[in-house]
Amino acid sequence: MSKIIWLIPLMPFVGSITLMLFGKNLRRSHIGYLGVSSVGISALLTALLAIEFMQNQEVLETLVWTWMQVGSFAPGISFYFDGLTLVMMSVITGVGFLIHLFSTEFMEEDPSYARYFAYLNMFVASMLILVMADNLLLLYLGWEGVGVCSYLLVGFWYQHSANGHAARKAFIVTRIGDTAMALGLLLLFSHLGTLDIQVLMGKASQVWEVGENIPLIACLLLVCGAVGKSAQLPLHTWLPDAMAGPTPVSALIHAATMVTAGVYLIARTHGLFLLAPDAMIVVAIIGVVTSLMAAFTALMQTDIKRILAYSTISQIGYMFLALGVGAWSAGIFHLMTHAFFKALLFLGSGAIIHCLHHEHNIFKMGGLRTRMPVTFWSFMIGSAALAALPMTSGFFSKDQILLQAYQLPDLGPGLWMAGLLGALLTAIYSFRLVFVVFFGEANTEPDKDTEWRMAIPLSILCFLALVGGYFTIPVVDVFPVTGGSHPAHWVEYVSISVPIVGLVIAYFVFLNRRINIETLTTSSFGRGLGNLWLSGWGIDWLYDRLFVRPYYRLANLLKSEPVDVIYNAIVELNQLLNLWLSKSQTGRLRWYLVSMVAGLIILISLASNLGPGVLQW
Amino acid sequence: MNASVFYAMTPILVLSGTAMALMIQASIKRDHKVASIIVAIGLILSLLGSYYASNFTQPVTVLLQVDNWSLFFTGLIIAASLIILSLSLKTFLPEGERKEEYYLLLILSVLGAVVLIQSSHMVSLLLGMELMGVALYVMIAFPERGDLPLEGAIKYLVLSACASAMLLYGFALIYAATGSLSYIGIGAEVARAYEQNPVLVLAGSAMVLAGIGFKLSVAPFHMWTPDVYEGAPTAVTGFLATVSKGAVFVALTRFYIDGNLYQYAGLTAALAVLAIASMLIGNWLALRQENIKRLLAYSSIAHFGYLLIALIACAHIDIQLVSQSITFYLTAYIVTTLAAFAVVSSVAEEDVRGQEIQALEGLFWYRPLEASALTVAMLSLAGIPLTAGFMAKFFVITVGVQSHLWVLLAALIVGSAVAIYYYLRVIFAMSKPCKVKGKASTGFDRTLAIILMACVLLLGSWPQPFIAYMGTL
Amino acid sequence: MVMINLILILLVGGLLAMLSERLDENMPRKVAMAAVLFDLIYLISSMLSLPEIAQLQAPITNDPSTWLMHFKANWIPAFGISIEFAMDGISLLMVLLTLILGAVAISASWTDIVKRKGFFEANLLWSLAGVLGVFLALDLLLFFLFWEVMLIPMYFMIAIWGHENRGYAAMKFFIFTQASGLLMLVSILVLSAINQETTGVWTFSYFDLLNTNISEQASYWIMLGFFIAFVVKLPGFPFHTWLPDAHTQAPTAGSVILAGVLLKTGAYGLIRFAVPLFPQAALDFSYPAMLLGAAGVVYGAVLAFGQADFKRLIAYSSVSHMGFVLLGIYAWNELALQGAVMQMVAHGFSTAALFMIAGSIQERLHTRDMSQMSGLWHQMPRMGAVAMFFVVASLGLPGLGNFVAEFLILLGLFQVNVWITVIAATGLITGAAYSLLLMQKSFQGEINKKWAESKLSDFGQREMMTMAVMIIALIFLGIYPQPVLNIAEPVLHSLLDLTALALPSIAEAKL
Amino acid sequence: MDGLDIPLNHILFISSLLFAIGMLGLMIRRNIIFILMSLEVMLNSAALAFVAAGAHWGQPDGQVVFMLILTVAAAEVAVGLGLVLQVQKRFKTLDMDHANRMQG
Repeated sequence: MSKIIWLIPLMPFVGSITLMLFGKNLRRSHIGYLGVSSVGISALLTALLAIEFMQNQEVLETLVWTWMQVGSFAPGISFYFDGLTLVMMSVITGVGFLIHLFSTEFMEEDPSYARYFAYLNMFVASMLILVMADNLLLLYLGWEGVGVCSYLLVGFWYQHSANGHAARKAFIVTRIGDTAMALGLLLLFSHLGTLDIQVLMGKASQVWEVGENIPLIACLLLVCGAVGKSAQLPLHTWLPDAMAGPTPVSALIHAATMVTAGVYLIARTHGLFLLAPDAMIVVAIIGVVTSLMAAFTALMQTDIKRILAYSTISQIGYMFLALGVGAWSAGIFHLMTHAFFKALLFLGSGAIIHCLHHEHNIFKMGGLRTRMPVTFWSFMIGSAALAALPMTSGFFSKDQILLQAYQLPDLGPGLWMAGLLGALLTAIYSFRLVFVVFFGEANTEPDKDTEWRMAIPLSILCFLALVGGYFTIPVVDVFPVTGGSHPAHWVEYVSISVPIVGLVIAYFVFLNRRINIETLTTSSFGRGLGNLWLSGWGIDWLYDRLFVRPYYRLANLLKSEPVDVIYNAIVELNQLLNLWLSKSQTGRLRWYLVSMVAGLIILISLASNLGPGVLQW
Repeated sequence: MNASVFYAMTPILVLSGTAMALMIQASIKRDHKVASIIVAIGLILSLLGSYYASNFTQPVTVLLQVDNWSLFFTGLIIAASLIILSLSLKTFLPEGERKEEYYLLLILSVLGAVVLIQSSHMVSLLLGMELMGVALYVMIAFPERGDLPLEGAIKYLVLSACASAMLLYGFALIYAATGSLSYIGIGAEVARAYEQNPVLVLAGSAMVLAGIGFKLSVAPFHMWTPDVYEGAPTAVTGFLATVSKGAVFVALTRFYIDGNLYQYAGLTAALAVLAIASMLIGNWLALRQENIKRLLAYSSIAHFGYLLIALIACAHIDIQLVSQSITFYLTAYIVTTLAAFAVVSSVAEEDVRGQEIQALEGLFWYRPLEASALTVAMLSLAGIPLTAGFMAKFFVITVGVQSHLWVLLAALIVGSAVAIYYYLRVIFAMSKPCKVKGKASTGFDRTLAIILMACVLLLGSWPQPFIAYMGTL
Repeated sequence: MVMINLILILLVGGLLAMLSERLDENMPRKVAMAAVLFDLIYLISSMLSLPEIAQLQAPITNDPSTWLMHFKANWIPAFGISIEFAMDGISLLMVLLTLILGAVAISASWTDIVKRKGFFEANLLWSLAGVLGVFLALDLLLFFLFWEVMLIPMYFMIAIWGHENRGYAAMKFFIFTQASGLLMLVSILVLSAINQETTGVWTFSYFDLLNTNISEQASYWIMLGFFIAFVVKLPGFPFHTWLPDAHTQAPTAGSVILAGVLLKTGAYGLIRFAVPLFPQAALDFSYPAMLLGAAGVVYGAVLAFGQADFKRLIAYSSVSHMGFVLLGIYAWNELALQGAVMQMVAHGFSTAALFMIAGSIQERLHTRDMSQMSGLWHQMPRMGAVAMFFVVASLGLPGLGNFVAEFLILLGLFQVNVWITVIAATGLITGAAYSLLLMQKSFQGEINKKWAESKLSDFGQREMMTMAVMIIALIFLGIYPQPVLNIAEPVLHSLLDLTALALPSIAEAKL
Repeated sequence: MDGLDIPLNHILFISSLLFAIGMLGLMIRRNIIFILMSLEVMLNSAALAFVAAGAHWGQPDGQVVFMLILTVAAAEVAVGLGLVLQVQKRFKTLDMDHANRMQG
């Protein structure tokens, strides 16, 4: 098994290439089979691998070939496999397979069926490389690869300029982080002489003391990359726009897998971060602030996918918080459960959108509880898990995070409180979504309910979202043990009760309407705040003014090539001299004579006056 | 005086004989064809004669210096004249019957040029220059149609006479200072004379330079050039540009080096200023010139500026290399210019519009061979590798580098950079699609174009034999 | 002799192509293609028959007999000018690139050129021959000769078959390169003259001139002469302005050659001559040179973003990418140099392909204005997909050649100067911005009504074949660049040793 | 030589004056006839200088050159006058300022 680990990313890659080359000539059903089965085989292989791993707990390292070798710089196309990798691979191939299956129905009528699966397969391959890479450069390959696939899939319906804009925004904003990350790679290599993650972490702890500057800078640069990819402040603005892509894509890329790559990166390089506690604090603060910011924003959104997008940002904020406080395995655990329930929610919303003629506005839905029962139940379960109601998968993971955050000295309680507030808000907005969409009066009639290809993935994910919390992820050997003592019991009780409070509030506000918030929302302060949240705290607006427009203006200003001014001036000078001199050619004999005489006089005076050495210097 | 002196003078004697034969022929029967054939035979014989004379190199009296170097140029000039003769045939044949005098003038002018090349004495210089010049005035004014030839001729006459006066006065001053008229004599006496009266020597030399500079159309004595080039029949322009200028430069070199004048910094500086002014002004003037003949006129101004660098350098380095550079440059320049004029005279009409660059449009497509020849000529003038002009520039720059003449080299670079523009304009015009198909070419035009193009390319791509040959001069 | 034959085959091929037009109008392109392919096969077969090929790794030193091939014959002995060709790994790579892109260019001209086909193909082959000469000549004057002469056919290609503003563009191109070439000529002569003064022998041979003793000040000035000539060709900021015009106006095949090969001669010159001949001066100058490189990276990217003309955008992207090469060369360590060589190859392919796409669009739409395009993917999906590939290649997607190159350059540069690396790295962001904008404006977006009616033909078999060559090349370079790195390695090592020998103090600092 | 020993410099001064007068004449006269006359003056000033220099050095060369200059001047003027006739015929004027078809 360990010998053929490279087959796992290869399968979807081959699938993708096949679809790209021959997609035009294949029948739709064959395209579907091909697209799904390539990921399916990967999932199967992963499962086999997992079984093997459970038995012997063996860490695998496979060098397929040396990518390049220049002096001591010799990154390989080589894979590293441990518990963390296994978790990520399982999520990617497992959830990925379900989403592929779902897509076969969702995208059925799209003319570019083959292109869709080609991209999606390519994404899975890249994502697998990302998580399996044993060196940072190969990880970076996957990292950029998923970025491009995300770009392609967000802009999948390329004929709408808005989609293209969203796609470009997604790519460029993440690219900012990626570039910083690349610089981090450069820094790490130039100080440690390797990019092999395990070796790197080993060397780092030998070379550097805890709290030194260089590991701090290196970690911060990596964090920049993570922040970009995982849509955290301040580089989160691309994710809500990225919802322009097909909904299964949002489920796979922008909820379950790619956006959590940042979390994976930090977790993977935790050895470095342990050397830079300040960087970890930065991560924690970014996480908690992002989660609050996004939660508030999610409260006001009306587009079903944007709500989910902000909720994703918010949830990844929790993961960052976990990483920041050193709760590595809790973070990864939340990553996994989040993948389940958020994929579920996205697929659910996809089902709704699919059946409701591409309607996105939740206030134009309503009463879907009876008409789309499968979807309703998946949404219920998903929301419950998202809100971290007890016994759902989200509860276990989020609870761990909050508890471990609380234990952090100094900042701990503060972070915990903020996290709680976030949890409250999460419960409110997720049930707001459920109540508005599934209860109340029907505004739009669905023309169909989901078929089996949609229903099966939904059901499986429902199951996972419910019971995922009981899984143990095999990362004990990967991360150092943290958080020994248990906090006081009241902390735990508060943590458990907050989501329920949120549910209740949501119930009274959005369903029962016992609490009337109209006075609040119509007051000028309330409206202003609402608009601010609706626009995501105006960050997009700010960036537009601060970066985008100035850049456009700069490009516009420069586009006529200012450097040419110099050369044009030279040309003009020459032309001017030509003009003047041409004018001296008057054709008049006497004028010519004058010039000769003048020349003679100059010559005589030069000859008799100039000393030696004038010409040589 | 023994017989070998006469052998050494073979070219001059043959040319003189040809002139006399022409006069006799004219008195018997005036005939265009016969006259041209006599000239051709005379030129060929004198060409052979210049080869023959190389066995008898010696100073011929005090006036002439027949050595290999001057004989090489004699041969070159005569060969050039042959080509000019062939171009003239076409120019003057259609004009009617009474044009035989042209050939007499041509042969006299060539004779003057040869005397000039071999001169080693002020008197022979004066005689040669005037013989060449006076004949040229008439050649320029020869066509009956149009006012331009006449205007050109009268301008050239007045200005040239003025320049001669300057030259003569300069000679007088040098003579007054040194007491010698021969170059060698001047060279021997100049140091003493300089100590006694430096102004006399320097002013005299400066005036000589001015006079000669005029003939070379070096700035600021260049103003006549475009008008005369334009006004004169194309063949005569070609003669002026190659034979006349070439001979004068040879004479200048001899005078400047044998007269030991190069050691005076003032003169060097004066020459340098002339050179810089020529390189820059010539190229700037040519920049947007529409008339191809005027363009070539301006370009020649610049080229003699480049050439002066070599002359200036002899103050600093081995004369051998300098004279080689001058030889190579002049040869390359003459061959290239001939190529250009051969094509221009066969393509451009003898009126103002026909000489515009526009008239060359599409030449590539209906007369590819000649267009290629003109392209090669332009590239050579621009100094692009593989052409004679490049090797010439290579020599000049090498000499300049070795004598550390950085200012002059800078001017050369600027000038050449500007020059590329107008040479390319000509090439670009030829490559445009043709609007009106011009006249077709004759076999003779094509042959001439190929021969000259081959010479230009050969000199540029395989110069070693020629360089080796120059070493023996 | 092999090297001379390589050049001769192209020269004669060009002549034959020109003459073959009399037989059949479509003959020239076939003849030209045959000549280039034959040349390629000839090169490969003679490489394989070399005993050294097995040990490409053999250290290449100052001694020409250790090179892969060496040929020397007198040309102008009076000045010690010889016909000296030599081939080492870098030349080999460049020659291969030239021939492959030559074939690509001929393919690009297949239907693009409608008049005077024979003369066009002849010019194309001749300019390729000139480029080969540049990459192989090791006598400085011979090098200069090829350097200048290769421009003439290129000039004709732009001036005769170019687009609306061809006269201006061709002129600008020629004057820029010639004027800077003159500086180089003077520099070459000064260098040789200094060598002659000390040794008493005229020589222009690279191997002899490497040992010239030059005063520090003089070498600085001479080096600048070389530098300017090479940077103009590269093109580096601020000498790049000829490039957008020339690229925009040139016919497709011309753009392919120009971007793919001609620009590389500048980089090659820097690696081969400007630095090794004057190590100390180059070191003194490395900081300004790197600044120019970084400025080029940023400036080119910003300007590319502002362009509305498809080809102009690509042209500016070349400015940006070649800025990386300049950075890599002046960082002068193994990583950066390998990156620079890699970038030369990879950029050659990616940009050539983009220009070919631009040419195909112009051929179909008769415009290069991107505001008139939009939504072309719908009608030409194959072209769109291919364009997407090369766009992501040019923005540096890992797994493709350009990434390897840029990353190695940055990696090497980082050891030398962190802040310049940071500036250069922003090129990755701005690069993404203009690349994706290009894609958005042309292939994506609403379908332009103007073309909705007309039938735009997608890439055909010939075009896809050509593209496939470049796609495969880029992927290969991206995931297994080792063969290329291996070929370049001994050369770079010897160059580094050479300069380290001259600058013992630096060698330690840099390693 | 005995009675009439004028220093060389004096004669050179006179001749240069003549030269300058001729040059001035060239520059300010418009009529071609006068221009030719001014040229004669210039040439003769040179001739004078030669004679004086020859006398100074006690050589006959100066006077030989004088003769040559006379010949040359005659030739120049002969051709010149021939052209003048043509000028009068074509341009109907002898004012050289009117002969400026070619310029630029």
